[in-house]
Amino acid sequence: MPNQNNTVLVIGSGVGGMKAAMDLSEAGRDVVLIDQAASIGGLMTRLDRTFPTNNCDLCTIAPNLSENARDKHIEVLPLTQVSALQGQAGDFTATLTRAPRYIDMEKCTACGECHKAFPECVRFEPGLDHRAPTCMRYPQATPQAFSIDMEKCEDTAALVNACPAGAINPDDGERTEERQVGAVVLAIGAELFDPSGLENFGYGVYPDVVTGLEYERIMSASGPTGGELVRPSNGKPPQRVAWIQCVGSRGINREDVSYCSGVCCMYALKEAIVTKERFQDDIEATIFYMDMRTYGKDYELYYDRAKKTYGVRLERCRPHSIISDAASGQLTISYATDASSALTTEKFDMVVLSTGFRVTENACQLARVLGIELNEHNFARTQSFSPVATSRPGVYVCGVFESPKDIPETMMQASAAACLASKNLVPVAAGNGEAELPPERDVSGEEPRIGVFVCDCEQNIGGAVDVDALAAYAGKLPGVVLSQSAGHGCSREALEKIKAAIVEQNLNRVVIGGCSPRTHENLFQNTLREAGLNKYLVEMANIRDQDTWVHMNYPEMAMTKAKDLIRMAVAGVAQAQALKDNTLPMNKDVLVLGGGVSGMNAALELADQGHRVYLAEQAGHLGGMALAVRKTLEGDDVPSYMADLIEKVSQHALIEVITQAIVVDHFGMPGMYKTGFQIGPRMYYRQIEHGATVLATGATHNVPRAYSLGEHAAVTTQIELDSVIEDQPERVKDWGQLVMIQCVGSRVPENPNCSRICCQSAIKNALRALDLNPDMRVFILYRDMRTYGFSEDYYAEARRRGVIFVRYETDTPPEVTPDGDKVKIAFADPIIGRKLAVTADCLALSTGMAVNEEATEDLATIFHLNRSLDGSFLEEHIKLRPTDLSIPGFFVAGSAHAPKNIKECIAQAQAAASRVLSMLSKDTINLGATVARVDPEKCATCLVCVRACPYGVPFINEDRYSEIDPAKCHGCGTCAAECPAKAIELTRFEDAPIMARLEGLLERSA
Amino acid sequence: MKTESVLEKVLASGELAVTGECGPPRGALPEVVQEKAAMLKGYVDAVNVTDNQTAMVRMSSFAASVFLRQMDLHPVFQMVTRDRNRLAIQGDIIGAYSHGINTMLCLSGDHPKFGDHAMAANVHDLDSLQLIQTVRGMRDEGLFQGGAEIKNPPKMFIGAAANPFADPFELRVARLAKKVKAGVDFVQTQCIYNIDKFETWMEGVRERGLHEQVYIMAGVTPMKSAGMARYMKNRVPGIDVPDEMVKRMAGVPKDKQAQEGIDICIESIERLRQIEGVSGFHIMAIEWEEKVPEIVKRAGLYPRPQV
Amino acid sequence: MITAERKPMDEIMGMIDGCGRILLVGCNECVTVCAAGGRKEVALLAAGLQMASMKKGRALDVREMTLERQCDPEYVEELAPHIDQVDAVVSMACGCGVQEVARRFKKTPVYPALNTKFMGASEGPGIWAERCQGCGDCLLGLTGGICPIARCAKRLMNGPCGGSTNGKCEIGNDVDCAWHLIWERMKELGIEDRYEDVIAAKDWRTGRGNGPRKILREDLA
Amino acid sequence: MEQFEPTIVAFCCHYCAYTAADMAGSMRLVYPPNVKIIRVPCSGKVDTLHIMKALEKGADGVLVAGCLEGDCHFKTGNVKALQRVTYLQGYLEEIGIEAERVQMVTMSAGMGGRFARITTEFTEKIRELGPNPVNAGGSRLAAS
Repeated sequence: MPNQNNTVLVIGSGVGGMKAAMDLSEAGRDVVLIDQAASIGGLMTRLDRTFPTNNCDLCTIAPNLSENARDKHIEVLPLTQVSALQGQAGDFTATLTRAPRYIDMEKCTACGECHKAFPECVRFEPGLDHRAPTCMRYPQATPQAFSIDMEKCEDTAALVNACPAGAINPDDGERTEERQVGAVVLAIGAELFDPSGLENFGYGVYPDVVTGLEYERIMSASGPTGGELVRPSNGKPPQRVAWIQCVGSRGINREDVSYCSGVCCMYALKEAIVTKERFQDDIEATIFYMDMRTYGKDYELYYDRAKKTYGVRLERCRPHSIISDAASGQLTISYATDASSALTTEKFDMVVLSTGFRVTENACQLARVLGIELNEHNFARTQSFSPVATSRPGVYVCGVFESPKDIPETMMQASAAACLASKNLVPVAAGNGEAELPPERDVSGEEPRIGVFVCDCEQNIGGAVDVDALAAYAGKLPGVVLSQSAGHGCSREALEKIKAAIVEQNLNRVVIGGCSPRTHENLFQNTLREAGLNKYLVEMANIRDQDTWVHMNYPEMAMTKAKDLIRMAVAGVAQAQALKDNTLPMNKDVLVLGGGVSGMNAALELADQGHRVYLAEQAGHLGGMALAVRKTLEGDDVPSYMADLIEKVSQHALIEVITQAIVVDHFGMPGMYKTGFQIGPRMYYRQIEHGATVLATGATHNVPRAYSLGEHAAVTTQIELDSVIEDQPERVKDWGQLVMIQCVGSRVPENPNCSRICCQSAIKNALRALDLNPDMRVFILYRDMRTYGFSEDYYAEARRRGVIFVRYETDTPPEVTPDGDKVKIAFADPIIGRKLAVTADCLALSTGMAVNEEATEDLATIFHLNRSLDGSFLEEHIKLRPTDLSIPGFFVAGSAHAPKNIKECIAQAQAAASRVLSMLSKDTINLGATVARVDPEKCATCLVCVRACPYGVPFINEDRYSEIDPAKCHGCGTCAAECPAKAIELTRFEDAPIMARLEGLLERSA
Repeated sequence: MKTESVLEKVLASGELAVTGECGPPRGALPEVVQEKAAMLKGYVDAVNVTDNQTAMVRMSSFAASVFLRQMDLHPVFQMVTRDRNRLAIQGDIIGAYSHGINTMLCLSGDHPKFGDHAMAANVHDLDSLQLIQTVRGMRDEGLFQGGAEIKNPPKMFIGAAANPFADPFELRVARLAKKVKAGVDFVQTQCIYNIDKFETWMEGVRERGLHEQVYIMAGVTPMKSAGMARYMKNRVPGIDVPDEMVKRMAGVPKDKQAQEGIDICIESIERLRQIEGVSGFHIMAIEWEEKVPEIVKRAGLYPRPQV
Repeated sequence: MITAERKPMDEIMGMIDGCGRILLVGCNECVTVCAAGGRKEVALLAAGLQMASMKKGRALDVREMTLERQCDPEYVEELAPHIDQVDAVVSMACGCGVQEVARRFKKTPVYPALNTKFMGASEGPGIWAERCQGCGDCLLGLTGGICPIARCAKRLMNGPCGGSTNGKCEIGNDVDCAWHLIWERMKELGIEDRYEDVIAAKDWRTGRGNGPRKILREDLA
Repeated sequence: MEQFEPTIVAFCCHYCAYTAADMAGSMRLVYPPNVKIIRVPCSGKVDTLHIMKALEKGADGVLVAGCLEGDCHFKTGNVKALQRVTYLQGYLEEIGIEAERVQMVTMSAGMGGRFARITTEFTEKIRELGPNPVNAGGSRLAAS
């Protein structure tokens, strides 16, 4: 029974819930992860691929699923809901109700006999398939068990007998239990809008009109059509597919909600791209949209790719209706564009309705149970400066149930929620032991018995190469005793198979033909270990990222290369040796770089949870960019928040604030870093030792030379306008006309990305200006209004209150000419199709943010961090690890990652804190096993290694040979490469396996 | 008098001595030697005959010196330690002496790298200073290095080179002192363009009274052109040509530069003769022997004393 | 340490021309340290010879071995089991090693893969410079610990020639003037005056002068 | 005569080049299948011997791919790698193998595009150079 105060209840097992659960468990917390569904995974598991990498989601997420299931800190309870929550933060009593599964999971082998025998007792698989027997939502379902819908079952006895394992228990009933938990994390997400109610689109009437999610299922290899893109009506591949955006969102109709769901634009683009990329390039893809909202990190580039590279057609309009053309069986969309007010009609084979998020009635019910407030849209209410805290202390929310958002932001909030949740728990007991593992089998001296497992990763690999044939080929390679296709090798099911195979076949080496070791090696290493093998006896052949993804359209090439890669891996692994990881004590102090909102929040959370924090700021004072902001869109007072925050940080016993600090050097490794600063006007040098680092170095206000900014007094930026409205209301009162131009210096070649915050700022300032001076005419010249989520409401209000929104194209930008103390702005109005000119008292440019090139470049160089194309820090995984950086122990928060508003910055700051907590919860650093080893017999004490080592580790010891301390070795292998006596080997990269790989690749077929 | 050397006699007489230079031809061409010698005859007290100068094979210093003797000139038989071991060296010395050659100059020689026989072995069985010792030993003790007695030992007036300009400068006086210690009778210096620096060196020399133990002949070389000036300044190790001198050469038209070079040379001699301790001049008119008479005359060093 | 450099490939190929099987022998002493003949270089040369032969369409079987020292018969003996299976031995040792191997195996030709250069010291990664010519009568005590015989281009024993400029030798700016170094060192030691002690002509008998040299330690012999 | 398909070995450092290769994949950038990657922790780990062996065993070209200048995760690995490649090119010339068959390249983890471009160009270059002479001889050898 876990320590009550060390347990968190996580409700909802989508990516958000899983992320929160994993952060907490990594930090040594116990988690009860419940989901009302029969298996965990949530919405993401039903998607085909995710933007912007077009990865298969299952590949990305499946490791997490199985990690969850394996993690001893996490107790997974499917088919479970909360029926009551008593007590308060730190000491809740949760009543959990479990629906019957009618299957004893201890016994179930997932053989599927019950399904064969009784196809009628079905639960519908989300998507289109009406055949699925039981509610296994996707092949990698965790836990790996069926569940039965007893209502639909006529002959229970027969069903029971159908199970060879005798796992079916018809008397299984609902059970309730109480759990003591310290905090609750709500990650229940939302459902997608059901457009059946909209007559004009004929959803549910015309089979070829589908929702975005259904389209995902059709494309998904695990879906009903087995990955074939065909029209539901006639099973034939479509030639023309259309997407209609904002179906049920941003609307005023009965069925509509007013907010923006935030993700539909990106998923429509993704579906369009994947359609052309994976199926036929000649399929015409057309997207009907109002504003293209690609405001996330690098999303604008993705948008460009859709247009330029893939030729996706984009029509700006809101289609009026869809009618089926009986004759052709096609669908006719009628719409009116800016160009012509008359209705245009066009025929398509399939129409995809981009439906957005809706809070379920269930969720509202749950909210009542938990006693938390909902906002006007029934989402959990949070505050501008407290992004994941609900109205009830100790109950936190993340993901879509907080507000519509995509996966990376859900991940950030999930970590943030985990961070805050753990504050309600007792300080974690040191060194939460690792799961007890079977003893390691000594394979030294054994002939290689290699097992090869080839993933299909659905279409990712299976789509390009014949996985079975590949496995068969591998089976003939020397040393291979077992070779089979593994489906999703990273799925829990497959991992269990691999473990079993290792034991049964007495394998002593394993090759995984799958994706990149960078992302999955760890998972398979642990799997080997759990099967009693040393974890370094596995090798991955990267046949996905480096083969099938690259040669997807050339199956033969892909196959030949796949064989080569497998052959190399087999040859290499045969030489692999069992190794032991080296460890060192963990330094629990944290260095936070950047004293803005993000940095201060991260520091505060970490300090509150017992870590000493060094908060280093380059400027002379704390505050950063937010000091220039006066009000949020919601109207909260930023200065008073900042004052309070700065006060808290400066007063905190565990936080040392170091201003005017410039990073000059950096050494060490995750868990024991040393970073050198030059501090203060006298630039004295100080070195700080820390285990982890949070980069919250922010961005800069972009100040492009455009529209006579900085030359004419009437031309200003939104930031300046913000202050003018606060400090000189009388000035604003005199204004007759106020004009704003959006996307100045953003979404342009020099700075292709969207600055995300400008549309909100513009609306915010417009509304506040109107408050002061209702008669003023306000024009906002924009390209796309990107008021995602609830900020859409303010956009609507602005329109209501007479703000005039005029769209401009990049090829015809507004022209600004001075006009005395005013400026004249000329622009074309696409609606009335005429050029207009407005003389404004104030022209506010939405200049957004720019990457702090200098700072990020210097830091990236000193810390050896990767950067995105735009120069910001490149996260470890754009979807699942948005806060982790490529180097372990480095985390990013706030606008140093990408443009964000204050609320989003705080969320990521808390997320970074959570990631740090997870990392620093361990007492030792695992250095891995890649270290240089000297063979004393061979060493000629020539000193080459001593001189070559970038870290000065090797030395000649009393026994007269070079000695390399594994604890100090960074494992670069330079010494091994230079040793003239070949006396040094870098473990895991010895000459033998490298030569073997070469042999494997180049064996002369003569 | 230690020897019969005319040069020694002139120096001993207190007159400013003058030596010239004759580079033997790269071939069996006695007439070339004779022509060059003829130009110098009467204008110098003795003529240096170089020994495979700049490490290029030439008629041997020994043979060429013999031709000079036959013309009743007084060769300064130059010998480098680069090409001979001590057997050959001592053999040549008594050989030369038996031809009436009684003045020699002991050198280490330019490195083969600079000549056309870079592949040649670089003997250096002795160094220049040890050569001085050797010759002194042969003359004063009448013994070969091996210790055996020499019948009619060679009475050689022993010279050496001194370079006041090479680095390390502070060592240059000591270097001379060491040669004196080894038994040198006279030194000819590297050609002097930077007279200030030379004076500094001479001060050092006088402080130690070296000028009273060895005759110091100042080396001068007339420059034919600004190009030559620049070349010597930048390319020739151990030669110090001040910028103003290069400027001065470059300052006059091409056809006048040769004359300018001569003038500079003469002016130098005038300045140098004022310096206490300078006992004479070594005029190295490389491949320009015909100008020596003019220089000697205009420098007021003509006629040469009869001793 | 004795330093060496690999001979040009053409020369090596020329020597082993017509050999089908060769034994390539490295040495784990000096030549390993100067990156000329250790295991690594042996492997590199083996690969190089292989490639060169295959390029010519010839088969060449190269066996690699690296002895602890090729200048000691006991180590050389380790080659014995293999010697009959090869047409030639290519030694990557210094001249001493090559000769020791040749002495032991009379019937098999032994070819040098290296040019033995000099006794030198390491001036940093990848740089070795001559320090000693084994004259057999060390005068470093007189010259501030810097050998004019090995390090002066003219072996001058009594001071720098006229070609010394800015501490560099007249033969090239990459060569230090030994006597400049000696003088600087003497100043540091405060023994400038000792400079003027004339070092007399050297007795080369202790060096090559007396022909091949030998050391005999009765107590050990 | 079908066109010659070279075999190319690319030693890629884990932090930059290998990541860039993965990046190229996720960006669906097409590059020739001739390039086979061997992952190393740092380009500084790439031993001249490994490159030689690759060529000896018949590779037609070898790429050593590391981080951008100054960005090596192990400080100077990429610099050392470059020195070795340069040295090896000289050695190859001696043996009569075109030096261009070995090349050192650098890229950052984000540069999937650069990886694809470089591998494409290099493959083209090697295709023009024709088969590794070692192979040519080798096959003659096999024939005889």
